[in-house]
Amino acid sequence: MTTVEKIRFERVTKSFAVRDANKKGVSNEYTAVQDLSFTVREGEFITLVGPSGCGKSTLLDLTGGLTTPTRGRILIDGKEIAGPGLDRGIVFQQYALFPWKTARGNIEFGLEAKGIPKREWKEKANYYLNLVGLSQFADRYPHELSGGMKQRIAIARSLAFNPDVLLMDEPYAALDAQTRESLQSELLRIWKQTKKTIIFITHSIDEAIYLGERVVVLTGGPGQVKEIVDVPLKSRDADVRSHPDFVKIRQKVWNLLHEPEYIGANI
Amino acid sequence: MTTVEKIRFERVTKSFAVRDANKKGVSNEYTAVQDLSFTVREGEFITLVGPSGCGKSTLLDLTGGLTTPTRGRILIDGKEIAGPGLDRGIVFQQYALFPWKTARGNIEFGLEAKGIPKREWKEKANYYLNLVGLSQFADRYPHELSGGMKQRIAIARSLAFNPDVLLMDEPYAALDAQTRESLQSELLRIWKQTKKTIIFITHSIDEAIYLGERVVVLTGGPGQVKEIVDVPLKSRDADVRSHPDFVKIRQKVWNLLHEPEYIGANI
Amino acid sequence: METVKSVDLSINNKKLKNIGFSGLQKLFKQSIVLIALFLLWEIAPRIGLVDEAFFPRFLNVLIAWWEMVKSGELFAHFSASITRSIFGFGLALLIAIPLGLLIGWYPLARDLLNPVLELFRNTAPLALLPVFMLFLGIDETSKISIILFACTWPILLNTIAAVGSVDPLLIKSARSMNISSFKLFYKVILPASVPTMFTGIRMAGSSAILILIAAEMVGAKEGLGYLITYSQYNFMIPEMYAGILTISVLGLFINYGLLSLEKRLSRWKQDPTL
Amino acid sequence: METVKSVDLSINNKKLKNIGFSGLQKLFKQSIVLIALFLLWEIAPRIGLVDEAFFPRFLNVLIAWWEMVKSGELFAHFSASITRSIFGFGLALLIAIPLGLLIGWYPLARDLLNPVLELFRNTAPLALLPVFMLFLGIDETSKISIILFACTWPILLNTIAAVGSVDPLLIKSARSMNISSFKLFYKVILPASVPTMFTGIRMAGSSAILILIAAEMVGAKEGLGYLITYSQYNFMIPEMYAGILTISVLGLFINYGLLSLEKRLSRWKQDPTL
Amino acid sequence: SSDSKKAASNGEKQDTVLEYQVQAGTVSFPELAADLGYLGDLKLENVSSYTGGPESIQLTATGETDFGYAFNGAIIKSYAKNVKIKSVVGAYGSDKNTFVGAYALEGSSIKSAKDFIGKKVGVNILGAHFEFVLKDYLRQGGLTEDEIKQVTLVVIPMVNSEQALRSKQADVVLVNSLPKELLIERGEVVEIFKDTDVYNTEFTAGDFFFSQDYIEENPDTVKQFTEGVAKAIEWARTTPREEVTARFEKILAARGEDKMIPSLKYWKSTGIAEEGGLINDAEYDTWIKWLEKNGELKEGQVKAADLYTNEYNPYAK
Ligand SMILES: Nc1ncnc2c1ncn2[C@@H]1O[C@H](COP(=O)(O)OP(=O)(O)OP(=O)(O)O)[C@@H](O)[C@H]1O
Ligand SMILES: Nc1ncnc2c1ncn2[C@@H]1O[C@H](COP(=O)(O)OP(=O)(O)OP(=O)(O)O)[C@@H](O)[C@H]1O
Ligand SMILES: [Mg+2]
Ligand SMILES: [Mg+2]
Repeated sequence: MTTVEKIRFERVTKSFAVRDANKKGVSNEYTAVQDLSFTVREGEFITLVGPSGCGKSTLLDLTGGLTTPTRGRILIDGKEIAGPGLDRGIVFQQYALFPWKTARGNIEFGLEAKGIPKREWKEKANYYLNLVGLSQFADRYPHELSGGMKQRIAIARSLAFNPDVLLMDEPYAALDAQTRESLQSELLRIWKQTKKTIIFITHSIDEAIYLGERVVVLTGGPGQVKEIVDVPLKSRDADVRSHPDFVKIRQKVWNLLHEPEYIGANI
Repeated sequence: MTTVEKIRFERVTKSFAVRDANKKGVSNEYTAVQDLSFTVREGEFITLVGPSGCGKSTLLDLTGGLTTPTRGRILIDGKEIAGPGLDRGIVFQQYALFPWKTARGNIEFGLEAKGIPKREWKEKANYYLNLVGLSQFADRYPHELSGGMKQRIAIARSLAFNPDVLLMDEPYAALDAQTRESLQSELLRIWKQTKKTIIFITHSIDEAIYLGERVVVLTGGPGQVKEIVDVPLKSRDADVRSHPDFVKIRQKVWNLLHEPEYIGANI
Repeated sequence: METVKSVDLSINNKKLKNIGFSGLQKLFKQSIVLIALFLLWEIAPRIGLVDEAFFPRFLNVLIAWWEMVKSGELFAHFSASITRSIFGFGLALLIAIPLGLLIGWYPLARDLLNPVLELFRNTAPLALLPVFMLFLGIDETSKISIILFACTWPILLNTIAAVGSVDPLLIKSARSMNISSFKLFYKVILPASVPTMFTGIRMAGSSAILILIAAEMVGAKEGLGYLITYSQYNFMIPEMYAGILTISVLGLFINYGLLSLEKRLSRWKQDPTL
Repeated sequence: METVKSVDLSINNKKLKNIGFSGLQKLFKQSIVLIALFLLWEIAPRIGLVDEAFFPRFLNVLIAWWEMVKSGELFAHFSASITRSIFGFGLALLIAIPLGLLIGWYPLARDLLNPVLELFRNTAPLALLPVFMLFLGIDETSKISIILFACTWPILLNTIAAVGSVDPLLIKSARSMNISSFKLFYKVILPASVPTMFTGIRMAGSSAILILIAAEMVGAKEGLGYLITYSQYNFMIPEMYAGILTISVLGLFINYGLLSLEKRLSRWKQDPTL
Repeated sequence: SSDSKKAASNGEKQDTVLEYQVQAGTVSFPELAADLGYLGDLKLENVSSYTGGPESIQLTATGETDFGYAFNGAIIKSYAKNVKIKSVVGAYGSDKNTFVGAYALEGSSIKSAKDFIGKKVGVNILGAHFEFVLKDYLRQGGLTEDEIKQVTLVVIPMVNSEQALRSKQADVVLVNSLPKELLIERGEVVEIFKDTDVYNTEFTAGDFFFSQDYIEENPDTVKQFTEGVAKAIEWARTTPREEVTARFEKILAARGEDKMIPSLKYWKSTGIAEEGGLINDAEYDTWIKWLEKNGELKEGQVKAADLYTNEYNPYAK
């Protein structure tokens, strides 16, 4: 494992202007994430957990260069992020497939954006379609696919895009247990092979621990880092989940997420 | 527990016309669910699990009266479904909030559709906003909410709509563990109080067993009932999950979902 | 645990100042090309690029305009025209929006009405002048009808298109709540269609003004269209341009009015360029 | 484990038959109102509802039309007009679509260009006839320019609106892949905008034909617009209506052509009425 | 007014309010007659502005207006198409001061009919007065029909004629009235021919008409009107020019058209050939023959006598 720093969040704050419900025309500032700092090492698989609305997706947008922080900065390879780049790829929480392109077309869109020569598209698209188990659905338009299928196409697109840094926003939320497990191990395999840096958002504590080398636990309202939990698991077989270390870490994360400051935060 | 039959699926088949990828202008028939039969008792909480793309959402659309079966029929209270009705409410897999209405406006839309007098809207909306922990976000438009928040508004809307039969398509998929648990118990409380009939789709085996009185396991390609698993749990405290009965049932459902016929079906 | 904090006054003040400055900057940006155009208009006849007899200087047009304003003549024409336009436009709204929703929604209505409507839509109002005169005479009815005729198509077409581009999931969602067809139109399709529909409405707003020239060719005694034709036929070229300019500026105001109405109605929209 | 099974031939045959019958039914529905209209047109002058001298029977119009077809006269006018229209329309497409994308996307372009464009948009082509003549002469250039002028606005406005209604998430998604602005237009905004843009294009298609009457009022020797004005001035009323009808039907065909093109381009769309 | 249709048959009083179209910037003879008090108890009511002969014919024939006026050629064509109107008195025409002229820029190579071959000539409307004159001029100049076809006629509204000529978009333009005077005033043009030369006579070119129904139902009104107009024409023909334009000035001012008063200086004469605007066969026959030759009318399809009546004109012998 290398210790070269890949991404550094430096006191990142992001605020949105929202209308005041009572006074017309007035806008207030709503802070989604505040003074958030942590670093991600090169080739690291980091998972992000936190309550709904704590700013995880916002953080991903910022890292992807789609919005800019209100205060603070984010560095990649020591350079401040200036916008989107070929080095980063995102799987959005809401899939974001192009409705006028078929499943295959959506994957090829990523390949084209990356500058892959056209003759390689078919083969590559087939490979990733097969990987997510949708070879038979290559020529369907998004509205003809089920929720989980759409999500898998979005995953396939981002994998085919083959970025240095993969940013994934609850990519497996709409998948059944089996597909999920199978794609989890695929992702781990790809990660080990290509040594990508991956930031992975999930609501499943099990998934966070199973996949991540470290789990970043965020607090809500506004989002801040509560603790970063190391996951010193050597193996990642399917039955690692019943390993005592795993159970211990799960309990720890669970506790962190259930600490009093959350109580009443959202529910 | 009553044994009056509420919903009956009678050899329900649903096919879609899809373009042939190779031959232009030709369409093939794609069967999403086939010859599906089972019944739901009045006041029953039934959960649906099955691999991605097996036709769960399609089944919900059919029950909601939004599409009609290609063959077979669905009876509610002994009458064939003719279209949508005030007796059924749906939480869609993709939230389906109206972007031009605020969180509160979306809930009130449901109240209005139900024919609740206007003066009661505010109070009712507040109640359900509070229930899903979003009182502070009442005046935000959907695009200003996080994924989980949108989903919670959709849940609040359907609860406020207060239908006899509640059809929920992975309603908790985008929620963090804690919010999820809390909404699970809320839903159980409401169910016990109002004796609604609930059909609940989920990918979480735990959730399916924790909530459902029976778990319907579907096979994929095309969707058919594989087995209906009874969940004879008396209590539903949070720690029921470690109860040996629970663990046994979980293993059973897990096994059903991992049986060979699935292998290669989607992955 | 909320951080919805009101921005304090000092910041507000700063913002206000910012708006003052950036507002000025925006105004400058918005008017620069316009000013250049008017300058060109002033200069072209001066340096003999065009014959001043046919294309008067901008200033002379303004003078002629001001004379007509002072004499009250312009106002008389203006009010005659605007009354006709508003009637025609208003009727077009009342007819075209429901019709568009109907056609966009019900295949039967589409099958029945589309061919006739398309045939009419593709018939020039100018060519129909004699027909309007024949059936409706030469008084207000025929003028308002021509305006109505011209305004109908952009609204109709855009309404049909708007209905077609509503997110099917939203319709599904509303239908699942068993709301009536009317409510579905009124509560879902209409708001979802606002942006597209307004494009048609704005285009119709312009048409309502532009068609005046044709409409007031039919037996008019006053109105801006009459003023323009009258001036032209009597070689009062600056007056003619003053009339044209008045119509253009009037159209501009109507457009901005409709734009700000649209903005109000689609406040909920997310800026796609964000 | 897939059930993508080809529907066998017998079903296809059944479908074909079905289409034959339902197609007939549809044709009937589509033409019934149209036929009623033409019947009314035939009957109204017959029973003296209108003066036949100014509003000839439909059959007489058809006869006049057929005479002009036989003599080749109509074709000459037709081809003159269609050439002009296609040029003007084509140029408008080339200009208005990129301009609309630009304005819809870049606030600076919007601020700079909007006022001038709005001013021009609100200026009647009919009023501009003399100006076009002055600057562009009375030959083809000025006629094509007027058509271009009239066609530009619907395309422009609808393109701007279309850009504004693209789902922001899609733009975000494409931008996250770091594609160039040009590609973003070409690959995302354009396809997402097709339905709304086509409404404008269809409206422009009609304009291209409708404005002929104005464009061919000056300096024309042939063309359908010329035919109509000429016939009108010379009391060849059936010929005039034949000309108007030709323009309308031509517009109709163009419209259906554009519609089917749109359908091809937006095959991916889900029917919202489903 | 239009609801007067049944007045006569019911034995009620005939129409006394005549609806008509005002031609902006111009004073027509009925207006002059009214101002001079020649119309008696008849009132004129302006319902809209005059935009052309064909429209005026339609409006009068369909009862929207009570009387109108148009080029005699247009009246012939409309009659041939079953439009039931009848001319009663002259409206405008050409004489030595008021005429239709053809102009080219100074230094133009066009001097005679032969020079027109291959050139572009602007006329206001095809198939009307200007085209008739031009073709007759060319025929008289010895051009064959084939050669005439090589003269390109383009439609240029008269308001744009000067512009088209000066910017060399047309080689020759035909104009009359105000556009002609302005063109001449600004100079650098030469006159090639005028219509009075082509026909070698002064002639009335357009007449006032009523619909046949109207005449039938309101014969007294028509008589009263025609008398008044005829007297007004005679007054304008015989009164010194300054006095006539002063009267016009007053009428325009009363109509609120002060702005048009300066252009009255271009008014030269009535252009009406016959005493009291009497109509004669020749004024129609010229155009009937022209149309017959051109194949637009069948031989004998329209006879001049059917088109007009001098019955109400006091100057008729
Ligand atoms: N455009 C916006 N305008 C105003 N507020 C916004 C906007 N986008 C996000 N927010 C707010 O910022 C906060 C964080 O949102 P974000 O989407 O990052 O949450 P999240 O952690 O991804 O939640 P979830 O797990 O539910 O997806 C939320 O409270 C949300 O309401
Ligand atoms: N409109 C349509 N046209 C064609 N095929 C469709 C259409 N809608 C759904 N399908 C197909 O029907 C099958 C079932 O879809 P459905 O959405 O019901 O799955 P699901 O069980 O809800 O899956 P998920 O868990 O991924 O949401 C899928 O294979 C899908 O591709
Ligand atoms: Mg999120
Ligand atoms: Mg689903």
